[in-house]
Amino acid sequence: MASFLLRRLILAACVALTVLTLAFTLTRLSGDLAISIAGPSATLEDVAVIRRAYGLDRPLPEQFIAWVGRAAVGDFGESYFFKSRVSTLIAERMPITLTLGFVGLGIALVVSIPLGILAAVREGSWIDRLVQLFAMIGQAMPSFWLGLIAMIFFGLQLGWLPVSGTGSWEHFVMPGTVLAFSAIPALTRLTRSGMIQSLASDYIRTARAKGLSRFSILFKHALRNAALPVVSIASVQLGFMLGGSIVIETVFALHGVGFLAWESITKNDFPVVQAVVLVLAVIYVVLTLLADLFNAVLDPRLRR
Amino acid sequence: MIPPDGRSAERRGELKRPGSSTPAIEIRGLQKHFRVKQGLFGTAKQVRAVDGVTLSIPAGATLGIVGESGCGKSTLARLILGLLPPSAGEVLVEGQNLLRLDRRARARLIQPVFQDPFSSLNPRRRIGDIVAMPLVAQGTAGAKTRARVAEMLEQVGISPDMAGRTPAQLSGGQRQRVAIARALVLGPRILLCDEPTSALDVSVQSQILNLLGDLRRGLNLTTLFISHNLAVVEHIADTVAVMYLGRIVEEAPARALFANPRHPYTRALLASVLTPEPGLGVPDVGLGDVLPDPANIPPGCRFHPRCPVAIARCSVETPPLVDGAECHLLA
Amino acid sequence: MSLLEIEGLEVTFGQTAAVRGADFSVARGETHCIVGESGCGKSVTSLAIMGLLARGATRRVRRMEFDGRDISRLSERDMSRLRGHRMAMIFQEPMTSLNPAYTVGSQMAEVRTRHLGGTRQAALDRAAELLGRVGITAPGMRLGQFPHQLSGGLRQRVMIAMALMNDPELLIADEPTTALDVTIQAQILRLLAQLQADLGLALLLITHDLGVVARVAHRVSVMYAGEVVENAATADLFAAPRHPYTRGLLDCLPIPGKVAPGAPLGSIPGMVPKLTPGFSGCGFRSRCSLAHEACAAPVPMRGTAHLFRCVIDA
Amino acid sequence: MRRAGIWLGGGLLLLVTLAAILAPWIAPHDPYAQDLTRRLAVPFWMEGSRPEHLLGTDQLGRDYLSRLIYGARVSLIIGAMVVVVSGAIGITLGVLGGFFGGRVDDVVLFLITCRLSIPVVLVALAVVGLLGSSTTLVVTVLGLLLWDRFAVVARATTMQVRNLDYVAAAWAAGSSTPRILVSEVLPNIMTHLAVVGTLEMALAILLEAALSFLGLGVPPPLPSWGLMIAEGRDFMFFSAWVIWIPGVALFTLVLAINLLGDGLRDLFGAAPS
Repeated sequence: MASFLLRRLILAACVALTVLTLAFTLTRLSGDLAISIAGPSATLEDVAVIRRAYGLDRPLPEQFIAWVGRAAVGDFGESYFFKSRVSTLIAERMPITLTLGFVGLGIALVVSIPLGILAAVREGSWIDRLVQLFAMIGQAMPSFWLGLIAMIFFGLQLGWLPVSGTGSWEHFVMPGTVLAFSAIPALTRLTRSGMIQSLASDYIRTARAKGLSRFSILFKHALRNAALPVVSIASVQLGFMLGGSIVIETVFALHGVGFLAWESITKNDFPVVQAVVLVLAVIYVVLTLLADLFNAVLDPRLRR
Repeated sequence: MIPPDGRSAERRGELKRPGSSTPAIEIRGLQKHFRVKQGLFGTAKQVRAVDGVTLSIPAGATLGIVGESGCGKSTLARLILGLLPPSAGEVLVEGQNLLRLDRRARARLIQPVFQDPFSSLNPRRRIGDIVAMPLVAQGTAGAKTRARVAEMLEQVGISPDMAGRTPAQLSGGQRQRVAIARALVLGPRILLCDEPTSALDVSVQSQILNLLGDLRRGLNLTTLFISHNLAVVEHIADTVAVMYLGRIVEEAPARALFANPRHPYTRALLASVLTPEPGLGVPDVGLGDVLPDPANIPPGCRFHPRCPVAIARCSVETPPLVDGAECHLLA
Repeated sequence: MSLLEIEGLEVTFGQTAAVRGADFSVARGETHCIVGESGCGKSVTSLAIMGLLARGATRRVRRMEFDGRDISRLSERDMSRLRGHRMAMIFQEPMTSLNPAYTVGSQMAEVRTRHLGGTRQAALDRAAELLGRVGITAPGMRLGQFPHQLSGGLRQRVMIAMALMNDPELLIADEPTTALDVTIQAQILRLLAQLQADLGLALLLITHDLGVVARVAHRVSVMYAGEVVENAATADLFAAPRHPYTRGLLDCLPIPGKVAPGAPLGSIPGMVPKLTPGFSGCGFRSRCSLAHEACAAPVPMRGTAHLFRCVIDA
Repeated sequence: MRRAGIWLGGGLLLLVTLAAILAPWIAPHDPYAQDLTRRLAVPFWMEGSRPEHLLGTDQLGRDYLSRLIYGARVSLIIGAMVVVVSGAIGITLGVLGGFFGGRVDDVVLFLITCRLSIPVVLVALAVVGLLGSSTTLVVTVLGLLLWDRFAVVARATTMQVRNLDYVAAAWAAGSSTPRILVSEVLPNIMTHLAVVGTLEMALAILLEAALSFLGLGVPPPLPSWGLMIAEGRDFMFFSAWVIWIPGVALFTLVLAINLLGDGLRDLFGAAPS
């Protein structure tokens, strides 16, 4: 178990370092950063001042090491546009994004797991086909468009829910549901196929040969094994949802990390973009690590 | 060590057949140790799958290798075929070191027939192309290929009209015939059969065994026949080697081995064969429930934890080779 | 009267028949073997008896009685009360037949508590006792282990012990040793034979191996193309097989002492027919050298103690 | 039912592809021609529609139907090109990792893990934001980001195939490694990769639309469906059809491709995931 953990931690660190490098290279793609920061009306002298102030006159490897060193202790520098610490900006906005992500994942799980089980138990029936059709539709639905349609319908025509902002829990219902739609198809299909595979397995035949009740066969013997991949995918999906929140937050004007990233991209505010990419990547790596640990708890074969 | 007398030379299968001066294939001290790693940064564990195997087969003879799962017989087959690099040792065919030959030269000397006729034929190719594949790989495919393929199919009892079919359209027995045709199309000296009938029904098994027997005699093939089915090996082999945890624990001419097994493991194996003779009941093979694990080979005699007649010395000293059997009790 | 009596069992999967006509009975305290090659319908027959057929299979049967009680029309709920309680089953693949997520003890105990109630501790005690009975050392330790920690032979012993948790009268074993090594196979079969004799079990053993049949069976049913073609006491069947298929099958075996090493073995030409709708008559006639027109019509079983389904007198 | 999915999906995809190819001939108007006197003309099913603008006009008076037809070109070209780029990367990595195993596979697995931890939309947006929007850039960025599923499936299927005896037989027959990869491995994993290809194409089309919606996809005035939805946002509360029309088009195209992919998956048997 300890060696398993250690291995995963080293892997996580390697991944973080790679993403770090990528995030850094990303900002150097556009040529002279100083010109971008200074803006269109700046003079050559302004640019030179900025270049020195931000350390852009030093060699690239040196800049990289300096940046990595600071990033490692959570110092991402200062935002060019917001004129404030990047770490503070992200910390302020993170609760909204996390709330959105967890609401979305919660809704997705509540919808997809029962649907997946139902479809698997009734494999081949009209219920199964309906569930698969639903998953297919969810997969083809552009989330930003779904968000706009939901705003028109529930916000404007029915007036049930607020169309934007973050004032109360009601503000998260619509964006959370729309975000959930990006995970529901995958989770439903996975639950369904996991349950079908599990129900067709030899140990379920054994359970039936033992005369166990239908409830015990379904929920004790089949679901336990089908749950393994669902747990890993659920955490991966949460990571994807946080990454995808940029679209939803922009649509619903939720001032979370995604919205922050979008503003920063349009304002050429690279320290913020770099930091958000890195933070989301690290969150993803941590989530998959947690999923692996949880899987190890569920699956005795993975414990060593 | 006991000085070799006439009988022990015979028991080791070293007796030359009339007319053959060198053995067709000679395996010397072959070893394969794997390091099995877990995950990206996992701790490695050493698995001694094949742990010093020495064998030789006279030209035209059939050597049967028997053993249970995990004894290393399939790894041994892959080593001989050059599909895996050995950790030590060498394989000589007519004096040439097989492992130093290039792929194509090796292919002309030795060819395999595998166990599962469902996975041994590429499902996306036609029968004719499958049998022609070794010729194509040699770069010798040409005008005569088609005729050679037809001749080969005929020889294994498949109508050449079926060359256009895909494996999915064939029965298990027919597929195994195609696999044999593919193995023989280059005219190799040695045929290595790795459990060629284990996946087949009894009625098909007998057909394939008959076919292999006919081809072997007709083409004067030297055959290595790996199987866990002792009745089949007794039927087809001239010499039998018994493998346990990566080593040959006993080797002897088939008749002698089945009539007078010397190693306790061989005796247990033979006892566990259930011949269709009603009334005999199921014998007590006398083995414990400790299973052999190539990642964790016991010291001394590797069979001692299961051996019904083990003595104290067995768990400490490596057993000597006595008349083709590695056992303390025979010394 | 026999413990299990079956007459006219038919199973179809969609358009293809898997079992066309199986009639046999298993007496109390008897080991009955069903033997046949792959696809002959022997496993399907055993699953049909237990009511464990996969979805999409249709079962029809003229008569199916267990202990004098008609079980052909029992609901799934009532059938599940019999399974694991009075009739138990073990399977071919010990590696996958146990649930990887639960301990051996938990999987064994639940059979007891499900059918007989009682405390979990009592069930675990019973499990430990049975593990000892099937020759597993340190049963207490094994109860807390997960299936992946056991070897194939041990798992099959666990399966057998689990099947015996509620003292069943009938044990069905579907190729219980096919996935195991020969030495392990001998140990498991010996154990089964001993348990059968000691407990007075009726044992229905499905196998493709005539060697296994000869050594453990009291009575044999030979199946071919979905039909029981011969049914006899073991000694009679091997001494004087009546059906051409049985004779052909025995000729195919390399039996030391009977067939000289290297000598050609007997063989059965041709292939098993596809049991498409409308197929009737002897399934072996396309491969049989003795076949004539009468073989195309449905062939009834003949004989009294040694039954066989063939129009030709052997 | 399965066949129905393939036929329906394939048919719809064919229809959209034909419309995209024949756009210059079948589009009733120039998709870029503005006419401010005809702003936001309503589509045919609403009262007061103009017969020459079947689906109405946008806020600049451009013919909506023509923009929709030309928009299909953008979606399909980007979708197809992204599949080509990501397929080339992912299949190469996956097959190499699956076939050679060991260190090579460790590297491939590491790359896949790294790739999965990169937030796609964010990085794609950032790159386009930095380098300026262009179709080539969108294809390049998405292609470089969406190869993971190709790699995962190619790796898993290659691993399965390489352990089969027909590959061993080809080795033993003296075939060279490239020949084994090309004639023994690739033909047997192609069907699974075709399924991944359709699913990736659908994903790429959705992502392009999302990028364009956020203003950082293909450059205006190119008629991307995502851009059309973004431009319609300001008017959607009183003329909802401006976002309904491109949205339904986008949804239908993606659904069609997914139907096709799903049908293929069922036809070939599920790929290991």
